[in-house]
Amino acid sequence: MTIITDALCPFCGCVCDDLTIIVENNKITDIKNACKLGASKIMGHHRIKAPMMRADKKSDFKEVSFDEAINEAAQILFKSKRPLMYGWASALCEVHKKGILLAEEVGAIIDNTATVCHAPSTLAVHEKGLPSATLGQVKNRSDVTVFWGSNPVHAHPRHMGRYSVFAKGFFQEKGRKGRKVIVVDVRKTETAAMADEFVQLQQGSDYLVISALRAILSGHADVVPESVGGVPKEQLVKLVDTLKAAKFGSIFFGMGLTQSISRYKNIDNAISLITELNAFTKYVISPMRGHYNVTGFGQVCTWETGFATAVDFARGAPYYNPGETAANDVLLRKETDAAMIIAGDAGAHFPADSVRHLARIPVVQIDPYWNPTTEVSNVVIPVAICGVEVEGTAYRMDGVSLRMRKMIEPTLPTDVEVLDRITERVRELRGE
Amino acid sequence: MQTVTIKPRKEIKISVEAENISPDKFGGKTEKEIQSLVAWMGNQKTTLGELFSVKVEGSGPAADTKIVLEGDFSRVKRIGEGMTAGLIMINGNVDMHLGAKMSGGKISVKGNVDSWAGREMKGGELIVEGNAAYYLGAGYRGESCGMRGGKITVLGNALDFVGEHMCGGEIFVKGNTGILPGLSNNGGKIVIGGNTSRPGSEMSKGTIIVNGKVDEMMPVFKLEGDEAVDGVTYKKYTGDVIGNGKGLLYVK
Amino acid sequence: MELLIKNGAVFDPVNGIKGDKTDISVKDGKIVNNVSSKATVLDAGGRLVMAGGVDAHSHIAGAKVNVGRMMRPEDSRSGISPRTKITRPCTGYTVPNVYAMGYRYAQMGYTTVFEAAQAIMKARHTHEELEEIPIIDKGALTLFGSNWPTMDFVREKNMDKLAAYVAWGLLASRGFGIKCVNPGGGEMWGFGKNVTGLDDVVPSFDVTPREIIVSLMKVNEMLGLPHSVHLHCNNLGNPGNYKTTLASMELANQVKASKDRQVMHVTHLLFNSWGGTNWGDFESKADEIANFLNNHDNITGDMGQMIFGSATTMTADGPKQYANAKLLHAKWSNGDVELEDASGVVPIYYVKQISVHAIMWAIGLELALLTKDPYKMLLTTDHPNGGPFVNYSEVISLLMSNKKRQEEIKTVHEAVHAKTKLPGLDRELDFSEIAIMTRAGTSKVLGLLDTKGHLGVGADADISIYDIKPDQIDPSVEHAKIKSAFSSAAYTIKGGQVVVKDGQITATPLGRTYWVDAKVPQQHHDEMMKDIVRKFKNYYSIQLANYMVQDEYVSHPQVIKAGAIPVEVN
Amino acid sequence: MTLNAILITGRTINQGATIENKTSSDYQEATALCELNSKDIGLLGIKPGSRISVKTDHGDVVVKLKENNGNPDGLAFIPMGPWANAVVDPDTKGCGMPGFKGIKARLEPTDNKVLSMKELIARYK
Repeated sequence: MTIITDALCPFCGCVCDDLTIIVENNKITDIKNACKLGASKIMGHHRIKAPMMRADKKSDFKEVSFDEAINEAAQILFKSKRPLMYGWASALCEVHKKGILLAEEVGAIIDNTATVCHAPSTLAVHEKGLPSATLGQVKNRSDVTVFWGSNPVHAHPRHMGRYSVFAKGFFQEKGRKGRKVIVVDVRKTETAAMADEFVQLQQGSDYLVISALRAILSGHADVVPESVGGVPKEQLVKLVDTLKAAKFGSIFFGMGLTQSISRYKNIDNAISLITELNAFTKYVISPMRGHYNVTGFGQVCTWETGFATAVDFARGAPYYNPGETAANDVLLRKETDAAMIIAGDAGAHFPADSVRHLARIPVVQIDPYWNPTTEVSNVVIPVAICGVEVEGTAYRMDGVSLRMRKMIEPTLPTDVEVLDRITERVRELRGE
Repeated sequence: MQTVTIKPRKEIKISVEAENISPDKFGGKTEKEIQSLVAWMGNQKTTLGELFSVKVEGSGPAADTKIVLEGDFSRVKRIGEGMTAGLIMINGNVDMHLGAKMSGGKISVKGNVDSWAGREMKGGELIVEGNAAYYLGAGYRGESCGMRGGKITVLGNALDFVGEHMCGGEIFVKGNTGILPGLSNNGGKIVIGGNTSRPGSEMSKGTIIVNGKVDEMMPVFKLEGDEAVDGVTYKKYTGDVIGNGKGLLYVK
Repeated sequence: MELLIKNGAVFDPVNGIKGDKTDISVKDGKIVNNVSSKATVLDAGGRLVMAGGVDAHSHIAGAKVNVGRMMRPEDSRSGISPRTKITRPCTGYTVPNVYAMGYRYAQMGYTTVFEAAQAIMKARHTHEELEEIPIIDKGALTLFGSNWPTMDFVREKNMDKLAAYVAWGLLASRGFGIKCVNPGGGEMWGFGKNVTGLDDVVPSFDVTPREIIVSLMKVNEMLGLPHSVHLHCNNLGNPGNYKTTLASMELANQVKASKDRQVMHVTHLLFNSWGGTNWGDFESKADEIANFLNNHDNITGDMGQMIFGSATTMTADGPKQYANAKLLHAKWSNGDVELEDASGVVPIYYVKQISVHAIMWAIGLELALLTKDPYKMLLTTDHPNGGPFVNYSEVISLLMSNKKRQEEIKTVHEAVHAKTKLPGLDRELDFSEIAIMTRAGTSKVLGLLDTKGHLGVGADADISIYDIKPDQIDPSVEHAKIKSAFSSAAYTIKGGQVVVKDGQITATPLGRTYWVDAKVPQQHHDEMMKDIVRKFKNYYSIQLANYMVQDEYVSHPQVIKAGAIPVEVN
Repeated sequence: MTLNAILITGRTINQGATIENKTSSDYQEATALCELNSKDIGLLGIKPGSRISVKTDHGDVVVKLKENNGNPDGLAFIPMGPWANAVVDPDTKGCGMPGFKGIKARLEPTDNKVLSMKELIARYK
């Protein structure tokens, strides 16, 4: 029996690094400190066992060798005039580097799962920057914590305990008692039920409400109508007073902002609110990132290409313009003529029309798990699970990079090995 | 006078990037020279001649060059990018970035234009008889200025973010626009014939005139009273008040 | 692998060579006395030969650099070039991608660059980027100026524990030396506040910037670190801050150097040599700063020269960056790191006709021209704060040509006449002085003069050849040629390998990463760790076991050993 | 009875806990559902656990009804996943992000069965 302490969780953007893992005969038999999400992934055993291929997507897969599958994957990418390489969030940074290199070599668009998650947050950062902080800063200082369009009880179960609400810190010795918790949402979520104040908005009115708060903050309450987005002005004025009274305030936002009408402009506006609050007191704002290393892809892609995601290498140099170069943009335009989906599940998480197009073109899947993407794939290459069977780098939601542990030995090749071999094969096909 | 007529040889599915379709690139060139200009289809480097038939009549510099696009260009991007002079007449639809960064000359489109038409435009004129998509006359990611000069006219409708980050120039949309027209307007003029929503957020300068209905007003404008513009009476607002903006918003 | 460079006009100030035709022999990546007849011969044809450039202060890697890229796609889209058979694609001007960082430095003839600031907790990120910067050798300075352990040990006046913490922090971050940014201010910014001078008390920690600076200098010498404390002074970017800068520099007198170098390096002095009380009466006090340097031998500085046009300011000085963002109405990123430091990133555009910018531009040049000894004033642009490093050739040509300066002065705001002394300065630096400011001096300041910054036997075979014949050029008149030559090396040789020829990248070997492994008595370490363990248990948001940068992130390490030396401190 | 609602999608803990096991009935149970408050459920005239058809301009899907009184009137919630994505608005609005929230939907009781993940995706082939 082996006990691994201070292990890191490969599920959500919290990347909790205090897990204890019990391993017996290369099997994880017990886990301590993990939430339901982390435990389910680390303890899960539903895997694709061998590489598979099929020509007709309506027929069944046949098991093939890794050589065959890798060759076919390389052929598909090599022949494609508009390949899309999508996914990456459930993989380590070492995988991202290999992926970006391959995308360069085959002239692909590379995009990650942020495209249906927090890519709008990055678009907002282009406009306004990102006044943020590491989570420990929040833990030690934050006396007003706002969750806006985010629901950590469901999506980031240990966030409140470890960092933002219940955690005790240097200047927040009392934990929960020393902090005011505000939830802004369209539903009274379980997170909202735990808040000191719940501000309920009409769906899609975030942008208007944030502007109203900014107007009040800047001394122009007179122009704000009696109700904005279903919230009485009186409550907005009181909310501004509460925000201003903080010594250190923090706002954590989620898909409620990125996916509603106005998309990234909601976040753009929220960042301005935070910037303006800093004229009164200290405030930071942070996206609640979903996958444990979706942040890492953005980091690696940015330092390697200058752009965080949705990078089009068709012309050899990076070109970036979500709305034009993001995964759903090119799928919906039926432009993509081949796709590689790795460490992300477009089949499950893209709109039906995008999946319809995937069903029409050659698709290579690299993933440990059978999922809707498998259903629309021609070539499926199973791999080891990053962060459980493979060690390497992941970036927590606040940009802190951490080294994920290997808990057990893999029985399948790693993403890095598979991508290396595909790249090698592409070079051979090109006659290099 | 030089007239260059271009037609796609076959249906284009994967977008072509053809910033070389521009009077500046065609002016004074022979058919063969134009055919050999580079274009990209996906990751394939090709030539205009491979993708399009090219017919040249007469010869002349850019300013005296008229380009006529016949057929379906709805998958051809970046036409007229950075053009400084001359004329492009498009008889159908075109893809994204039409006339991006153009500083002179004129582009006229019978059909629809996709997003980013007139992006970062500095001068010249763009006329669209059909509809425009997103980011008409807007900027590039992260830039503080979108359109700086020139004139865009759309006879149909436009979608969201018309004139985002405009620093100058004029946009007329006869129909409706999507949300947030004139966002961060910093000195341009936008006239909307139909309806819109959330106009003028974060505007610091410039003018937005809405002749139809405003679905949702931004709560950042000060009502100054009624005012007549070109004989029509509007409610006049100033803002965005958050940044002490001097923008003018007129709503009928 | 042997190489013989013949017919070069060599400028190697460390070895007293001033343009003499000197053959340089290279074997196995080092400069040697002679090589065999099998050596590849490179005929420099009388052109200028110098040691590879060494940059002691540039922001090339890490969290805030990447934030700069992320918030500035408009910058990334400039300077784009596609991949080639040898090179990866390049993007960016002020915040280039990792490949452009390496290629562009090499193309200028630079072979060694030090990242100026990394927080320990984010050091893994810094090293991830450093690992991907091709060609150049590099290292990173580690922030200690607002760290809670630093302040606790300073308050306790326990230099043994502080030294142990610094040694452990350098190991944890694989860092090269002590960076101290706006000491105390990083912690204050945790609640949106700042320190205003050397004697403000940081609440909850009960220490002053003065105590932090002096203590860090003491332990720097106790540990015998190769480099000195690298100080970004308090009050940076505020009119009148030269007084704080002078008072900070005075502190260097309190500590004796453990080796042949300064005890304090004051960085990007352009931003710290400001007179006046507001933007209206803003003026240069570069003369006072230079005068101080001219009269003290235990302190060095660098210019942080400003370049007109686009820049991206990025610093661990969090409060300054918020002030900048408000002043400029610019986008603003902030990056507080728990228990350690702050940081901020704000884009800026320097305009010739804005008086403050024109004066700033002049201050940098004044600093270089008024400081007599070029070993005391290194050439930097504090990339990308003053401007991108690719403009070093512009700075060199300005320093070598009064004619060029006078031509430039005519194009900038007239305030440079009344508010600076630049128009009256006719000093023109020579090739030796340029070699010192960009090679010998930077290496000496960093404590790397044994292998870097010169062309003597035993040095790394990092060599640059520029397309100038020193005996046939008057840099004062032909400044355009100087600029052109220094922007694009005829040859850059890194570790004996030709990596640039005629300005084009020819090979992309991976350089080494310098870090310092400093030993302290075990007992001091153990005592210190008790405190660290407690801080992790209670205050950090990650586990101690996951904190330190692992070997995997430093694949080509160059470890410099240091250790506790008993030194007299006043 | 048809209920007009605004549809949003999003994470739930059960959706997350089954996300790496998408062929399982657990995943279907966690994600092939639509939450409404009890008042709206009452308007539909059926009980939680019944099947409803969710139709939008972009598609239709059958899921199970679930009660969630945190929802305001007229707001429907389907956990993110293939069932939700059968009906979301694909338009990326010039910024790459489809419309996963704020979609006009028409909800009706139905006798049609809830398709399994494989059956659902098979519709796209």
